[in-house]
This record gives sequence, C-alpha cells and structure tokens, in this order.
Amino acid sequence: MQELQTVEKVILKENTKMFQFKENCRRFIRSNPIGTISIGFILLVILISVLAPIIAPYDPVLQNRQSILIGPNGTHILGTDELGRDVFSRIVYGSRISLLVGFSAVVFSMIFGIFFGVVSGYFGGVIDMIVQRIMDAIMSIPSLILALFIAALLGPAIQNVIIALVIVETPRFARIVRGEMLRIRETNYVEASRSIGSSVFRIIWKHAIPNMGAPIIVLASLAFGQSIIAEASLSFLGIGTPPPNPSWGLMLSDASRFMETAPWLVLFPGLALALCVLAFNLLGDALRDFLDPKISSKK
Amino acid sequence: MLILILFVLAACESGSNEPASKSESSNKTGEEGTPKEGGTLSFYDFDDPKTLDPHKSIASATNSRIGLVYNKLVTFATGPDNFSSDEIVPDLAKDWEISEDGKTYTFHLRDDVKWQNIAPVNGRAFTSEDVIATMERIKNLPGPQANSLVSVESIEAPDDYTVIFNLSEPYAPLLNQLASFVMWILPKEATEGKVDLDNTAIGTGPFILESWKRGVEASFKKNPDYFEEGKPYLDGVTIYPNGDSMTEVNAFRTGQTDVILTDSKIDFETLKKSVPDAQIQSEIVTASRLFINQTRKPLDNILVRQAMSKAIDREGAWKSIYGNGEYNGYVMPTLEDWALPLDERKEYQEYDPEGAKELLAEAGFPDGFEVSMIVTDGYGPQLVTLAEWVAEDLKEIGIKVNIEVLEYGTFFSERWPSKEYDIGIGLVTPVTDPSDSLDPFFKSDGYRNWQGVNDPKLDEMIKQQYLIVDRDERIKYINEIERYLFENVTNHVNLFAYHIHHFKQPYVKGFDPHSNYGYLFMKNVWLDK
Amino acid sequence: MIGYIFKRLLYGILVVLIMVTFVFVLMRSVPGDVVTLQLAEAGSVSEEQVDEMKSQLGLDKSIGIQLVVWLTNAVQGDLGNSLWSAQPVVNLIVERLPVTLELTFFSVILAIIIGIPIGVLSAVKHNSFIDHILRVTAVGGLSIPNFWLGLIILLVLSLVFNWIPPLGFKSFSENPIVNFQQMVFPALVLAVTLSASIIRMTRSALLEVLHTDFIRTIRSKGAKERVVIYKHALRNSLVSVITLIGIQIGTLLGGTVVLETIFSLPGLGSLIFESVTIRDYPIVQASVLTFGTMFLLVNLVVDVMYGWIDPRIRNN
Amino acid sequence: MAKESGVLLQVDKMKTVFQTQSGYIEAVNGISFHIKKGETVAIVGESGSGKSVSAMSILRLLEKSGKVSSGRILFKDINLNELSDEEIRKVRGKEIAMIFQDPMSCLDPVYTIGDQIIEAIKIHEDLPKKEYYSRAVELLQLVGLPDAKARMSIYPHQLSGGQRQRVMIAIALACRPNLIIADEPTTALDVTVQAQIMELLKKLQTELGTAIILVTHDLGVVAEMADRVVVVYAGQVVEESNVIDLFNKPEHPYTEALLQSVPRIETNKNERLMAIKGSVPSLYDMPTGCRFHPRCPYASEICRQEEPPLMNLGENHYSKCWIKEKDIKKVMQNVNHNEQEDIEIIDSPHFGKHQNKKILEVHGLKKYFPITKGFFSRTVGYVRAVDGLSFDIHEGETLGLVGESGCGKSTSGRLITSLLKPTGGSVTFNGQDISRINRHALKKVRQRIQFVFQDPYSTLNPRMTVGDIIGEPLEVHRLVKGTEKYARIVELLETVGLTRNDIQKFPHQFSGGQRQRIGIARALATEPDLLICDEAVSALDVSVQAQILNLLRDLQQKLGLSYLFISHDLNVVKYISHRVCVMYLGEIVEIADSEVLFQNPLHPYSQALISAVPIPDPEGKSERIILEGEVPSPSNPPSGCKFHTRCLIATDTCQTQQPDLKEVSPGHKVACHNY
Repeated sequence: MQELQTVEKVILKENTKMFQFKENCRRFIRSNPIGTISIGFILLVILISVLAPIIAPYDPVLQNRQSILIGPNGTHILGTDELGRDVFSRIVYGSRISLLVGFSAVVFSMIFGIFFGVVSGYFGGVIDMIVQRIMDAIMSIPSLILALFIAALLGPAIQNVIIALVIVETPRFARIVRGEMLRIRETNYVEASRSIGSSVFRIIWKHAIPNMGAPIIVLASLAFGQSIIAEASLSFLGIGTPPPNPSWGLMLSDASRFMETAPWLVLFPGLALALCVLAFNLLGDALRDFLDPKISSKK
Repeated sequence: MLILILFVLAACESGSNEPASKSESSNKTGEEGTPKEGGTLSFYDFDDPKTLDPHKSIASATNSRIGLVYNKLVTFATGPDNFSSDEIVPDLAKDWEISEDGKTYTFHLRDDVKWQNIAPVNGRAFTSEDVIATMERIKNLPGPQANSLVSVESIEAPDDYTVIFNLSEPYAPLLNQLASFVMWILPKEATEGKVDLDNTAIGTGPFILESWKRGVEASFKKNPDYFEEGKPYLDGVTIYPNGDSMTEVNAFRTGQTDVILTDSKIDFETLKKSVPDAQIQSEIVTASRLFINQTRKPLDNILVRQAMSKAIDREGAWKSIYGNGEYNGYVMPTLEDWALPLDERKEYQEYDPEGAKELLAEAGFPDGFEVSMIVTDGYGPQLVTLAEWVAEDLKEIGIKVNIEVLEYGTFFSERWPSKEYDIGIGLVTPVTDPSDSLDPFFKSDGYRNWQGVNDPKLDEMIKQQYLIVDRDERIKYINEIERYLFENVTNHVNLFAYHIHHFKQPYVKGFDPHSNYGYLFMKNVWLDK
Repeated sequence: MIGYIFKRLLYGILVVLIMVTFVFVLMRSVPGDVVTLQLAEAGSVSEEQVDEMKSQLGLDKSIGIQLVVWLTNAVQGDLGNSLWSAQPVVNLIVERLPVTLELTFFSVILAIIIGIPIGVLSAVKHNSFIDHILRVTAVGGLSIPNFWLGLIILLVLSLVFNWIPPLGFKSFSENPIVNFQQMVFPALVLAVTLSASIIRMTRSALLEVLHTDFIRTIRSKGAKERVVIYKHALRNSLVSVITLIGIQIGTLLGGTVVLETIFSLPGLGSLIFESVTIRDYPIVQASVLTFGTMFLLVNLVVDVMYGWIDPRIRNN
Repeated sequence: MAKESGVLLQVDKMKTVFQTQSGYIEAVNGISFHIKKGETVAIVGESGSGKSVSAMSILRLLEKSGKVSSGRILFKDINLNELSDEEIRKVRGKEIAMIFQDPMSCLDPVYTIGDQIIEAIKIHEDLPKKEYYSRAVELLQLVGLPDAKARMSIYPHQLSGGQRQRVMIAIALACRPNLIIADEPTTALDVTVQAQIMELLKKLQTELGTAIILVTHDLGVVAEMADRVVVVYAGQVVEESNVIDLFNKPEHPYTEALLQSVPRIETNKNERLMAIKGSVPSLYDMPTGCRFHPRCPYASEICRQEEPPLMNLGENHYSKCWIKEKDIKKVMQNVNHNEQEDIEIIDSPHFGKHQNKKILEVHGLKKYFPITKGFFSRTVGYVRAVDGLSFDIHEGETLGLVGESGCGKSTSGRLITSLLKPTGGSVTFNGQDISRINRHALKKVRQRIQFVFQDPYSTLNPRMTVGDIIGEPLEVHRLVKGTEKYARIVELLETVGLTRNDIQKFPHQFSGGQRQRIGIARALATEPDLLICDEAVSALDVSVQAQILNLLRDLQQKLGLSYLFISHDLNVVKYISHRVCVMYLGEIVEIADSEVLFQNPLHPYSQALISAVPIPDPEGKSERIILEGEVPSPSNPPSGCKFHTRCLIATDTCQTQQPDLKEVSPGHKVACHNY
C-alpha cells in the first residue's frame, strides 16, 4: 500500500512538473509569436547541424578544383568558394562550429559565473570585494582586446576561441548571479529555509540557483548570439577558428574581397550568421518578457 | 539591412571568372610625352613601417618609404620593361672602378649633392665621410647588410669625393648588394645618434619626409635641392599603410589613390571591371614556399620532402589563387639571368601525385603520416588559402596536414626561428643578388636557416660562388647550386612565383616599378592632368 | 555623495591595478617576444644578440620585478618607451586617444539620439505592430557583426556614390569637415549596436516605470500623457539606460578596434592591435591602462549622473 | 436616483473588463452607487473584490488592458465614460482627485514635493509663478506638515510614510476638487499614524465640504469615517446601506460573516472566530448564480442557479441575496455549527492554563545594526533595533508581541531563532542558552523552534512542490525517508486542512490562506515546541484570517504548542494571546495578561495604541488619543524614556531618565515614570 503510494506520488509529481512545463510552453507560444518563431529557427539550426552529413551534398573541406568560384547553380546551390568548396555544405557544417562555440562559451561562462556570483553574493565581505574587483578588471578591458591576447597566448583553435569567450563572458554572468544571489538571500523562503536549519549548500542548491533561472536564461540566450558574433569578429581579426574548418565567422572574415566578384560567398554565410544571432537575441527578448514577472503579471 | 545586401548583390553581379591575363604586363606605359610638374601621388603600400631605421629593418614597409628620401652609392636602372633589371647605374657615385683581382672598389662620388635642409644636417654637402660613417654603422649592427661587408677589410676616403673599399678576397655580389635597398647612405650625424632614425629620415633623395603618422600616412614633399636637374616632377607623395583589400579597391575606384598594388586574383578582376581605363602592369615580385623542419622525423628523409614537392599542383594553385604565376627555383626569376631556365624549373617541379606516392612508399610511409603546418595571415588572406590548397594536395598522397594559422608575431618571432613547427608556408623575400637567396637559408650556419638544412657540400658551394667574379661563370655555378638544392636538399620546397598587379590611373606617367624596394623611379613619375 | 565617489575612485584604482597586472602577466606569457621579432625584422637572430638586447630593454628580469618597475614608473607618469620606435608611450597614447574618444563620443551621442525616442515609442505602443517592428529592427542591429556592417557601408558608398571618406586621417582641429566625413560612418556602425541596446533598455525600463504607482498619481492629477512620459517616466527610467550605456562602453571600445581597422582611423584600438602583433609591451600595457581608465571614468560619470537623476542616490 | 438632489457622482451598472491572453475577464460586474456633496461613501471588500478597480474606473486610470465596457459614470450629469482622453484629463485632479494606498511609491522619487504639488496646480490653473509657490506652501500647511516652506524643496524619500500621505492629500486638494477618491489611504500606515490621517481627512472634509469615496478593506476605518457603505464581493455590490444599519443589521450573509470574522477587542477569546469557508473566487473562475454561494453557509438551490437582484429593503438599504428573512443571524448560527472545520478538538490540558515550566526565557536581548560609512566601512553609529528585551514564554502559552513598524518586533523573532546573532543578552530555550551555541547544536534547537512568516507566498520557494516544501525540514533533520516521509507529509497536510492531492502542486496554485496553511504545515513538520508567528495573518483577507487564527488555536490545543505571536494588529493579538508585550523602539514598555492590558493599559503608549485602533462599530466612537508625529528613527533614539517625544504626559524626568520595567501588579509590568 505504501509502495503504491510512492509510485502514485512519483507519477503524479512527474505529471505535474510535465504539466507545468507544457502549460508554460503553451502560454509562451500564445503570448510570444516572435519568440516561438525564434525557437523554431534555432531548433532548425540544431537539426541541421546534427544532420549535417545527411543534408550537406559535399564534404565541406573538399576542394573541387574544376569549379572554383562558381555562382549558385544546380550542382552547387549556393555556389563555390575560391578553392572550389561547396558553400552550402560549408554553411551547413559551419552551423556546428557556431553552435559549438556559442554553446560551450555560454555553458562554461554560466558555470563559472554562477560559481563566482554565488560565492560572491552569498558570502559577501572580503571575498565579494575581491571577486567583484577581479570581475570588474576583466570587464574593463574591451572584450575583443582581451580575446586577442588570449587567442595569441593559446594559439588559434576553436577551443581557444571558446576559452577567450568564456573569460570575457564569465563576469557578466557572475554579476547577474551575484545580484540575484543578494536578492534571493534576502527572500523569505531562504529565511524560512534557514529557520528550518538548512545548510548553506542546501540553500544555494535548492533555493537560490533554481530561482535565479530567469535572468540567467535571458542572459544566456543573448550571450549565445554575442558569442557567435564574437567568433566572427575574432576571425575577422585573424585569430578565430582556423581553416579549413567551415565556420561562418571564418567564411565571412576574408569575404570582403569577394563582395563584388563573388557575392554569394559573403551573402549566404552572413545571412546564416545574422539570422541565427537574430533568433537568439529575439528569443532572449521574448524570454525576458515572458519570465519577467513585472511585465507578464500586469496582464 | 537585407535590402542593402541584395542591392549589393545586384550591383556586383559576377563577371568573368577567367584567370588574369598571362602576359607580364599589358597596357604598358608607352609613349610618355612631356613631363608636367606638380600634383601629389597617393597610394596604399604594404604594412606600416615599424621603424624608419634602414639598418634595423629589411622590411619592404620601411625601405619603400625611406627610399624616397635616401640614395645609395649605386642603384638599379629603372624604366619601362626594367622591372627586375640588375643593371647597375650611378646614384651617389657617378662612376667606379674594380681592380683586376676583384679586391679593390673605387667609387667617385658626385660633388653636387646636398643633404636635405633639416636640422642637424642643415643642407650641408654630401661627402665621403658620410659613406664611411654609414658603412661603419652597417658593420656594427645586426642585419644582413653586415654580411655584405664581411669581406670588406677597410674603407678609405682619400678625399671628400672618393671612397675605396678594400676586400680581403673577391666578393662577387658586392656591387649588386650596394645597389640594393639595404645600403641607403645616411648622413654622418645620423650615425652619431643626432637624428631619431626610428621616426625620421634625412637623406639626399628626391623627396623630403614631411610627416609620418603611424598607422595613418607617410607624406613626402618635393626636395627642391635634389641633384638631378628638373626632378622630381611631383610636388609630393602620400603613402598609406595597407588596409583591408576592399578599402584599397574602393579608394582606387573613387580616385582617392592613383596607383594600387594587388596580388589577389579577385581584386584584379574587381579592379579591371570597375576601373576599365586603368593601366595595368603585372610583374613577378615574390614567391611562396613550403619550408620543412628537417630536424624532425620523418621530414629529415629527403624522399619524403621530394614526395611533398611532387604532390603539389603548383599551376592549379597559382591559377586559382593568384590568377598568374610561374615555376620558381631557389633563385627567383626576378633575377632573370641568374635563375635556372624555366623549363628546368618546371621539370623539377612537375605535378606528379602518383610519383609522390611511390616516393613516400619508398621512404617507408605508404600510408602517409600526420603533420602540422604553420602559416600566418599577416601577409594577407591569400597565403592562408594557399596553405589550404597545399594541405589538400598533401592529403591526396596520404599526408594529413593540420593547419595552424598564427598571428604574425608568433609566427615570425617564435615558432619559425625556434623551429617549433613541422612544416610551414611562407614567402620568399625578393633579393638582388642570388647569394642573398642562398646563404641565409641553406648554409648550415645561415642566419635564417630555420629549416635545419645541414649539408657540408652545399656550404662549400655557397662559399665558393662569392669568389667567382666573372658574371657568366658565376651564373653557371649558381645554376649548379640550384640543381644540387633541387636534387639533394629539397628544403624548402618552392611553390611558385606569382604576379603583383599594378593598376595605375590613366594619367599616371613614368611609374615604372622595379623589384628592389624604395620606389627608385618616383623621381620620374608625373601626372598628366 | 562625495564620499561615495571617493570610494568608487579607490575601487577604480584597485581594479586598474588588477587589470594592469593581469595584462602584464598575460602579455609576457604570450609566445614570441619583441627582441626576437626585432632581430628577425632586421634579418638575423642569434642567441647572444637576443640576450644582449633583452638586458638592454630590461626584459631579462623576472616578471615580478618588471611589473614593479613599470608600476613605479607609471605612478610617476612615465609609461615607458616603445620598444620599437623608442618614442615615449605617453606621446603615442596622447596622439591616438582623441580619435577613439571622438569615435566613442560620436557613437554614444548618435546611439542616444536614435535609441531613446525609438525606445519610448516602442514602450508607449507596447505590444502593437509598431512595437514589434521596432524591436525586431533593434535586435537586428545587434545581430550583424560590426565589421560586416562597416564593410557593406563602404562598399555601398563606393559603388553607388563613387565616394568614400577621405583617406589620411584629419583631426577635428585640423579639418572639421574631413574629420566629420571620416568619423560619421564608423560612429554610425558602432551606434547601431549601442542604440539597439538602448532601445531595448529604454523600452523595458519605461514599461516598468509606467506600471508604477506614482505614474498613476501623476495621471490622476490630470497631467498630459506627454508630461507623464517625458517628464516623469523617462527621467525615472534614465538610471537603467545610463547604467546600460556605462556597461556598453566596454563593448563599444572593443568594437573600435575593428572599425578603426576598417575605416583606417589611427585610434587607440588599432594601436593596441598593432602593438600586440609586434609585442610592443609598453604600448599595449599603456593602451589597456587607458582603455580601463576610460571605462572606469565613464562609469564614475555614470555614478555621478545617478545622483543627478535620482535624489535618493544623491542623499545616500 | 440621479434626480435626487445633491448627487455628485452616479455610477450606474458599471462593468470593467481586462484583456488577458485568455480573453476578457470582468473585474467589475455592474456596480452602481452614488455619492452626494460632502458625503463619505465607503466601498468595502476583500482583495480581489473589484473595489480598487471600481475606484480607478471612475477616472479611467486603469492599465491599458483594462476598460469600462458598459454602464455610465455620471459626474455632474456628464458621463465620464464617454469623454475624450483630453476631456477626462481635465476632470482629473480638478474635479475629482485621488489618494492612493502606498505613499512610499505614489510620489515621483526624482522631483521635490514642492514641484509635484505645483505641477498639480499648474495643470489646471494659470497663475503667476510666485502664486504657485505660495499656494503649494498653503496646501502643505493645510495638511498639517510643519515647516512647510522648508519641506517644499525636499524629496519624497526624505519624508516618513505619514508625511508622504499628507503630501498626497495636499496634491489631491491642490485644485479644490469636489470629490476625492481615497483608495486604502491608511492601510500602509501604522495605527497611530492612521489615526492622524483619518483625523486629518475628517477635518478637511468638514472645512472644505469635499465628498470622499473611501475604498478600504478595514471595517474599523469604515465605521469611523463613512456615512454610507457599499459592500462589494467578486465584482458586484452585495449590500448598500447607511453605516449604522450596516453594522447593526447586516442583510447579506457575506457582510454578516465579514463582521463576525474580525476579532474585536471585546471578542471572547475562548470562542472560535466565525470564519468564512473557502476563499474569494478568482476572476477567471466565477461561480454561477449568486457569486457568494460556494462560501455561503445557507446557500440553497436557487443561489447556485440564479443571480439574485440587488433588492431594496427600504431606507436606502439594498442587499443582493435571495434570503429575505430579516433575522438571518439565527439561521447562520444554526448552520455555522455544522460548518466547523474538521479538526478534532480535544479539551487539551495545555490550553488556558499557564504551565509553570518556562519554555523560553529571553533576557536583556539586544541587537544593534552597525551603520557604516566610507571606504573602510567605518562604523559611525548603530541602529538599536532591539534594545534590552526580557520576557518568557511558558509551555502551551501564547505571548503576543505588538508594536508599530520599526519597533523591533520582527528582529526579536529572528534573534530568538538565531537567524540573527544578538549583540547582547541571552535566549534560553528549554533551559539551554541558545544564543551562544555551535552550529550543530543550533540545528538541533531549530528543530524545536519553528517560524511562520508573514507573506505566505514569498516564504514558499516557487520552484518547489508542496511536498518538497513540507518535506524539506524532514530532509534537513534526516527525520524520515521514503514512504514514511510521504506519509508524514500527508499527515501534516491533513492536519492543516489540506488534502493529499495537494502534494504535487506548486505554491502559486493555492490561495493565500492555503499557502499559510502550507507554511504552518512546514513549521509543524519537525514537531516543534515553539512557533514564532511573525505577522502570520497580516497579509490575509479577514475572512481567511479567521480560518488561520482558528487553525492556530486548534493546533495549540491539540499539540500543546507555545506561540510567540508577533503582530501589529492589536485585535488579533488580543484574541490569540494569553499575555501581551507592547514594544516601542526596541524596548518593552508594558507586559501583561492580554485581558488586563486591553482593559487597563497603563503606559501612555499602550493607551494611545489601543485607542487608535479603529473600532468596527459606528456608534461606539470613543474619544481617542491621537499621538503627535511618528516613531523616531532607532538609529537616533530619544534620550531618557524613548517615548517622551510623543508622550502627552511627559515630564522633565522622562527626558533624562530611562524608566525601568516595573511590576505594578502580579504579571503586569510597565516602564513608565508615572507608576
């Protein structure tokens, strides 16, 4: 009987959380057509990157030397580049790198940012002061300059671009998390939990982190877009993803010289990049509206 | 924004994709007419100089700018069709004699030359003292110039207008090297530290450095006291450091610059289309190469290196990337007579992937191996594209290449000199004497022998050629060295020499470039407008 | 307020110290060094020469000592000399800084002129069609890489108008017209990104303020909607907008590196980029110091402006 | 009705709707009432009843999504609902002005109060510049703000709550409107200040003859202020009457229940409060028929199906109910008995008798918060939040702690559970000094002392299910696991009147009262001995408040709990507590059995406090003691007796000497020089 209850409890619990999730999705879709389209687009990009080998008609690094700089046509729907590589295939595979860069940069800077922010915000005092000054110091250096150093220090490679972006982005997360931590630390439910006798760890893990979700998710979505742009800018300055990897940023980086004679080399990767970043930015905005109780509850 | 992009797309609907014309120069500056005075010539050059001190930098950036200000003892002839001429003509020295044994060079200097009227030199007359002071400075500073003077035992000045170089043994390239850009003559005061050579220049040349704003422009004005009567014709010259290639094209198209240089096939086509009446001159200036670190295995195996050489489709590469080019040897074709005949160069470097595979198998690597390749984007995007091309070619014969695109500083000062690389793609510096191509790179103690070539026989051969004073005989011997390099060293692997295209606005006259840095011809340039 | 500013100033100095140390150590752990590079430029490298030059430039000492020496000199106003040109770094900075400042100033002004009215419109027309269009456009501005927009602008200018900004930078005092022609487009590109952020921030801050109780009070007085929005709501939203601008200055300054490269402007951004490439430590060091100080000063100004806008902050 | 003479505003079948993502919802459903010149009409109702929306609808000050969809709002025979935006703007402030609830947030923080008053005049009147200024000063003087000229140039945040509300009133009076709509004007204020403001409003009304529409939930305020009363429930008027009839002869069951559920000073504490079951319906889910029927003890079939009309019962007394019997009290009492909550009431030995065993002894408890300044955070002073507090609580006893905001009562609660570390003094729990013990021992103690907080929503982590929330203390103290834990949670839920189905729900799916039940269940999970209830019912609607108070009493009886009941609401404290402490500026000024204290308060502050409480009886208006000013800042408390600055009988001694807490009769201590 008791076991039955447990089972029943688990199922019900799952159902409720699932139900909540579904209900939230439904509400989001209803209230936020732009955000929904953005999510759709992002899912599409993810799908494309996962299925790249199936979707791409050619090997993205294969040089087809018989057809160099051919404009869009039947065989190469988006044309070929200066080494005869299929632009469409490169864009398809390029989504992998852009997503990888964006995703890794965001996830790691989020983890570090949460760590520093939580430590800084919960404990306060000298620790807070030191962590905050270090974060301030990092933020005071223009991010591209910082990334330039780091990329030069570590040598050009995708992982180094990611490391550079993580260092640049971490303080932003840390700052937001710290603010949230300060807010949550003072909330009544944290006080309630303390009055029960909960440990610091428990309070941070069970109460603080789950409740700082909204601003972090919003920032993450915006940071995702910014990371993709930053990767492109680094590539433009010559310290981004190394060739022949088909990154959108790399494809754009030296494309300016093709603008007049082979515009497809510039237009399509640019479009892919801008749309993808746009989708992440719009999603961030939509989530901000959706998750911000100050705006959404005033209905 | 999208509309904008579409608009651009429409506006530049692609034209022809055929490679650039193979001819060395089309539309050559033929009949010149009577020179007109006045006007300022502006153009983009390579990188901004890091320093203006000629003895601290062999970079083209430095020497091309200060070449307008300084003179040498002797120089190369310039003019139409003289792009890579090695004909020595007078500059500060009006004539010279070489002793029979080739050990004494006597230069008779012009007596009508004045330094530019700038403190602390203040327009005093140029004398043999200046030459001696300059030569002393060269000997005491690091740099390839010093190598040219190794065999010079002493320099004397019997009077103000005579300078005698005493050599310990014959040194064939001396005149060539004195004519080269590394041998600008400075005022004595400058060698004594009274002039900030890093940031200014006071010479005897046709133009005075008016201002050099780092990263912005170097502007020059006419030297009214220049010793050649009536020259220069231009009132001034403005040189901008290189920008994004599109920026340069835009500037030329909108008439803000009068001349543009490019090595890119794409830019060539764009320019041809957008400035149809421009004069175009295409010349071989530089070459690319694949250098191999033969202190590492399996690159120490000559069969492997030869396989790599055979694996590369040079012709395809230059056609696709540069539009134009030619097979290169260890002495560049810019040195015309000195270079190995084209047929022979081609024969050594025929594209033969099958043969390459066989060589590789013979070397014990039938399945290939993996290497990393360094390259820098500091020379522009073409070189990186070339690296990708070479990597693909090597992949064909089973050598998997991982490209590392390095930032220029890392590439140039860290990875390459300290031999921290497997293979690399780089450029060949154009030189004026074949020994400059051989000595630094292939002698076991060559100062730029960063690929670990160590061949006693080769060392001996390189030493030997310095002693051959007779031109034809020396050419033959140098050809022998080249063949030896192709057959027994194969490091670096030459890729190819390619064209740089000069586009000149229709009104630019007398702009007849020479491969040696320094715009030796600028005094002859005039604007027909 | 003065005590507060003093406190912020001290924090700022601490931050600059951390920043400079960070960059100092980072620069020197980057592979490649200026001496080898210089000798390579001159055409030859040998171990002895390297060591000799290193000791000449004081690069043979440990990083810690170098840092202390540098800091001691820096405090006295001596930022060292360029390792390449031997010019005092201070001169270079003084030469380059105005360009970057002008560019930054220009773009902030442009961004405010573009951003705030659109943000207000978007908030007032909350959730209407216009709002959606404006927001998507704003976000679009954030989604195009700077360099990309800059290149396209140049291409369009040259192809369509057969005109590009004059080459060879002229400062405002030298030639204001040429200076304007050279500055306006890069500033516009930078402003696109910043104004996008301003639009978003103005909109959300204004929406928030418009939902507050005191706005209702003002409406209940019978105030005109224009007064409600511009006199009261906007002023109350300005704190967030100004904070945003303060933070975004960092991004803006970073963006100048790219745009100065594209538009051939001799600013601090391109100086730093060039100097990193040739490992001219003192220049990089001093430029970063300048950038950091600028960023912190801007944010100090922002703090002061808080007080000006919001008396609650002024009195605390 | 409009033809009646002197009618200033006639609201007729007004409906207000809000657009939401799931369509329109009706916040106000056909409300009608009127107000005559110089009259005060109170609109009274619980949260969500639509009373504020109605007030806002009159001047069309709703959020953009809300609008008046039908009905007429006739002001001086002009339908405000038909005016253009520009025309209604001219009515606002000029003809009809408003006063809002929270004076903290209702003034623009970035302009001086002078600017804001002048703005109010400027909008409607063209005067020479100087005159604006003098008018504004006059207004400030009118609302009793001393030193008016100097106050002109200061900012809202530099004023206290009561002063800000005076500024709000000055703004409302700026153009001498005929009608003021006051939306909960005193709710956010302390009782002593509330008394001042009510007094001010009454005075101004007499002087200026302004009509006032008073929107409030507080029946005490209604009784004090109103001439006529409109009771609203779920967006509809359920009863309208003059104030005396309403309190004496409520016709609608809701009105009746509302009056009964409020504990009064005279309420017998041994009686359970009459609670209204359930909670105010959500706008999204309105009951059919009579909207009150699900909560109505004698709802019949007709109530469920048909909406009753607003019936005229004569003498301008209207009720929206099918029950026509006059004497509904009897009916109610009959029914009420069956409607009692399903909690087994044991005649507990704990209840009503003070055990000798002291469970908690607090001695000389102090908490000073340092005020820091400058870069090195120098301490430049202290906020003396709690300044030498001594009391004790016996087993099974409820000790009430009352005082106005800032008196340190909440800090005291936190000190006792070591949520804050005390600056001085000791807390002894079950004979153990817990103010200086290690973390491990403290955790053990926390199992025995639990907290029930004020705002039931914010104390529940929105991302946890009810099961997780109630299970948290069980996990933290590793009490039970797995199915046992589940069983315990269910048991706790049932104890507080919830069901096992609620276990997977999230806090936002509950009403306020249910959330407080969850909070109580969580507090009970570790089987504590002492509950600290910090304003545990203050945020609840009165009808629900009664449910929770009953629950707390039942639990005490059943489990023998001790309570420290912290509240600003004297009626509630009196009802629930056995003994009461009155706090002022961090100190206890009086402590006594609650009956004794309320009947015979000795300390002048206690006297003023008790007399300031509005009594929900229009005829029982007694002379009240109105205190001057507001509670001084605890960072700079007055010397001597801290109360002397506001005391009506203060002497020179009071200024210099601090009085001790003296026992004047057994169990009755007071800190005043007069005793």
